Amino acid sequence: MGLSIRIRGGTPLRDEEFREIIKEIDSPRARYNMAAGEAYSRFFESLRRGEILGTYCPGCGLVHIPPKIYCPYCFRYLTKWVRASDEGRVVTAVVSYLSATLERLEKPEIIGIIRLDVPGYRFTSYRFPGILHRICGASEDDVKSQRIFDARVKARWAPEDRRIGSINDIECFEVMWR
Amino acid sequence: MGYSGFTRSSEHLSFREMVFQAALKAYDDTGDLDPRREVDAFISCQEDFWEGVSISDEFAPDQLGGVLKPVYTITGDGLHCMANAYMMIKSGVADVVVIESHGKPSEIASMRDILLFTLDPIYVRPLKIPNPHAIQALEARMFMEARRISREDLGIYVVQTKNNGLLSSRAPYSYRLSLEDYMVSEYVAEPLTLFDIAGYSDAAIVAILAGEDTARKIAKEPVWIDGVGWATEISTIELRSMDEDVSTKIASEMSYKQAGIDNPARSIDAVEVDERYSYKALQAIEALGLVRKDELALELRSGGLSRSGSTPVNPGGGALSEGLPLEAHGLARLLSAYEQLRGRAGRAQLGDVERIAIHSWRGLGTSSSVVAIVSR
Amino acid sequence: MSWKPVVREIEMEIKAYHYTPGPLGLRWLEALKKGLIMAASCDRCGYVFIPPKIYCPRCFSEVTQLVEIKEKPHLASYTVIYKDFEGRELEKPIVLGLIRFRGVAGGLIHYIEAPIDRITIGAELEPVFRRDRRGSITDIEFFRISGARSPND
Amino acid sequence: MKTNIYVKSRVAIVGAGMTLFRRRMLETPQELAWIAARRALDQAGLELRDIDCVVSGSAPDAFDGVHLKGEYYSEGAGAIRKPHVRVFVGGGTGVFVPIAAWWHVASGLCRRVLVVAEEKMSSAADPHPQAVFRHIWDPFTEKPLNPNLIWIFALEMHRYMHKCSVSKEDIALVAVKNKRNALDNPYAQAAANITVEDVLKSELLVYPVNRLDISPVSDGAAALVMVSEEWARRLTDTPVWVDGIGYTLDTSYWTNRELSFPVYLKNASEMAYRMAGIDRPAKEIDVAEPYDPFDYKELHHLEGLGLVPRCKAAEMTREGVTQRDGDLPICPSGGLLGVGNPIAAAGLMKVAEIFWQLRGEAGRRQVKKSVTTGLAQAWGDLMQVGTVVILRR
Repeated sequence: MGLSIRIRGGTPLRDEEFREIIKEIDSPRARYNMAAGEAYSRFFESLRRGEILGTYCPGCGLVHIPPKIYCPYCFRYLTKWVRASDEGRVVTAVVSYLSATLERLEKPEIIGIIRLDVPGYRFTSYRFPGILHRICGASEDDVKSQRIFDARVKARWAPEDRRIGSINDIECFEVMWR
Repeated sequence: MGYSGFTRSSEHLSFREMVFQAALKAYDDTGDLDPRREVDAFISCQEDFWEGVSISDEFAPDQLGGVLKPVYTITGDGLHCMANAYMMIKSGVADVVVIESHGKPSEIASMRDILLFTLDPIYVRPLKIPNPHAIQALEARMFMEARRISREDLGIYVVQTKNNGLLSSRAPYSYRLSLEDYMVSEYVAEPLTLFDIAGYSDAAIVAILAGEDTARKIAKEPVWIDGVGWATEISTIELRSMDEDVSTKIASEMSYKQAGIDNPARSIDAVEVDERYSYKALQAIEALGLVRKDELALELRSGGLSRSGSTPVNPGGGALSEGLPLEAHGLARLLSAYEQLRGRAGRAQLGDVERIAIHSWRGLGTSSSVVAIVSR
Repeated sequence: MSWKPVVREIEMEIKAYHYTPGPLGLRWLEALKKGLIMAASCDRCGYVFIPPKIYCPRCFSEVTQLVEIKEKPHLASYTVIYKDFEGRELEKPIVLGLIRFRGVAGGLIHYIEAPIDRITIGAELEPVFRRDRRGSITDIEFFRISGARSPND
Repeated sequence: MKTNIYVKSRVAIVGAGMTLFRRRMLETPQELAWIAARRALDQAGLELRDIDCVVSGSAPDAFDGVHLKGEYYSEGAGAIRKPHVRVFVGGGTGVFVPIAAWWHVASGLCRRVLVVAEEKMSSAADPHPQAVFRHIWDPFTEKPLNPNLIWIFALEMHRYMHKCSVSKEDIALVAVKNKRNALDNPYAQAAANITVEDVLKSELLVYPVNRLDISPVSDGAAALVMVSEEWARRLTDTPVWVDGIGYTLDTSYWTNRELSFPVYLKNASEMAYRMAGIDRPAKEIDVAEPYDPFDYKELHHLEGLGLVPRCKAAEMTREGVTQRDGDLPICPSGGLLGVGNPIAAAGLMKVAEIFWQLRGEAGRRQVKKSVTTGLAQAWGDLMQVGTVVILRR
């Protein structure tokens, strides 16, 4: 008894065919205990204290946030830690209607890149201390009208007893409309 | 070259910081090379599920000094990176190439699942084998039966390499082992005992390759690559020859052709082979053409492969003493050869060594190997 | 200012992977579900091999045929597993084998159920199928030495 | 950075092949790789035994669902008792595989190389292949924010729209063009006749990104045969030469840099132009396939490639310059938006398309003007890598 099949450029499957077809299903565990390292450990410790730390590179004058113990542009060991303000400007922002696994959110989230002020230091519009975070105190229309670009924002910190040393110790960056 | 680690765990350093440390030392070892101005390309050898990050090549450039430069990742052993750097230099597209490989297996909390995750999802993985090492035990048995290698022969190799490992400065699994200890040890997956399987270690290794003229300028004593070869036998385990290490045989023939070697036993002074499973070292020695098929046990017992033998194998110990740093293993072999050839192997230093063959495999379930010939 | 190293639990998982077996693999698993172990047969060079795929590992041309394997399976290699990966002793040693068929390239990796002293390379085997099958390699529960009645028969 | 090299021996493509691009395929990753490899060998008139090296590429293992995925699918890519290496630069992989194959041949170590790129995203079925993108972020500073992949594109797209005052309507024109071009591509998954209106009214996912701004999730594979100059002349009288290769990776810290212009792509393309001896790309490149996983990316990349002045790509698209009958046809294949996006295979599909266009073998997709120099480009990682090849007949 022989069985034979024809192969064109591959065998597409419709949605329900894929569900019913004989196949194997597996959920391998991929768990890690990852070391944050010196730069991030000190960064998270500072977040728990309600501060934002970065590392300064004398070679290019940049303050790296999130901090690194090496400068990507000068390849130097960075040992000078500086404290950034928890205020800054919106570099870009979007309105997300989807969760991380693409389910619709009841309430949309505004996400942005925040360019943080570091008192005593200036940066080009090209390379600057910028972090990804949630933005609050702005409407969908503020984003769609692009009013939110360059808006001033200030970190809204989680209450001290709920801070664990994580990026989420900052709940969001609140827009300070003048 | 430069490295950091060979420790069983490294909580105080992220992998990026470990690679940065290794890179600092490597650049220092090469006349204080400035990666931002004097390096043409960078290659990283890593795998997503070892790293815990998908698209892990994203995190390769910064700590090497490769930002906004030609940087790419090969999912392979560190010696695959070396082979590609070799081709880039030979083709003229680059002159100075930095290669990096690292492993932090201590951070992997579900290692058994990750190892099973390499197996064929339709025909092998559903068996949910309680110990993935069993796959290699199937090969060990066929090799040992075909070459009439006894458990004691295997023990002689393990004892030899463990004792060599006592001479190494980076051997977290180093201790004196007697043949009696080995012979009474319990089987994990017969014929493999715990002594036959390397433990894991965290390490980052960086090497710098350059074309001949530049190499002479930037390095006090460059080590030359006379040839490099790599091969994959076949993905399907069941279709492999199982007793002969075909991928190492093809890889070594490729590297010998480039190096102009027709009698390896005579022209190779020492060998650094993959011993993450003890029997793999013996398979590799045969496939490298250093010992004839039926003389393996004999050569082993006569001490021909020992530090004082005609072709010392892993004179400063291998993975069984250093631990297995995952994809960085090949560069660990290169590191040992590099130190031997520059007379900087410390207590493990052999007498006059001109030319060393280095070998690495890609581990459980795979049939890919790389061989390189390096010389002074 | 000294600092305490932070270590975070990170997972890199999705809920589940679904692996389709390919056109020929599908036919093979359907036959297995009926208790039949087949092999792929290359249209061009006649290479007969297992596990099946739509290309020939020898001549790399298209393979569209499955054929019945007439030969009995035999044991090409085996290992007795005493400890699991974490080093814990298994309550009962488990035997994993590489099973081949004369005249067929490749083979199957599967469990062997037999007294350890009766397991030898080359021993003739027979598959023991589960009652309820779903078209998977695990439809075979294990292989045993052919002719031997296993205790639960 | 010294990469202005004197090319000792030229390297040519003599064959290309690919599978259908579909949301779900029955074939295993090995079998997808084989279908593409077999077709490339057939067009080159070669058998696997004629191949001396294999270079493959595939994006994250988490899609096909096999660790050390390169070891798993390599058999189907022809790596049976042969040298094989898998390269991986995220979305840039597809165009990087021929770059790595270039030095396999130019170094003299290999003469006839099988170049294969594969991706089977449908294996990551539950909840959805996009869930794999939860694991591409910095595990400490970004992952805890629970980002979805579209965030990063939307952030870059909005920055680009703001800096270059480009409208969503202009950007939607790219999706309309590419999906229509794909109607003439037999492998296409998402070919369609749509309007700008359709794009703007499609489901809003992460403003400013709507559903029809994005290329689909796909399974698929593509392959080439690349050979030395001597073998190119022996095998065909219309070899296509790989005259320029270029690639650059930017910092992992994508939130610390200006996103409206891809500097890494400027570096990568200049590396390739220097090698190919091209000083005025906008004039000397006849046809191009920039990477278009999202429609705005085609505009963003045209500017990074120097094929169009900064912030002018939208205007040129409006004027029809980039249509198949325009002065600078862009994505005649239908692009990722129209043909599909099995990541690594999508990038190599673009190289195959330029190969077929330069040989006049693109059938109904053949661009109107006569073409001798073409460019294919891929992009990937965290807004971070540019990979460029320049082909010439």
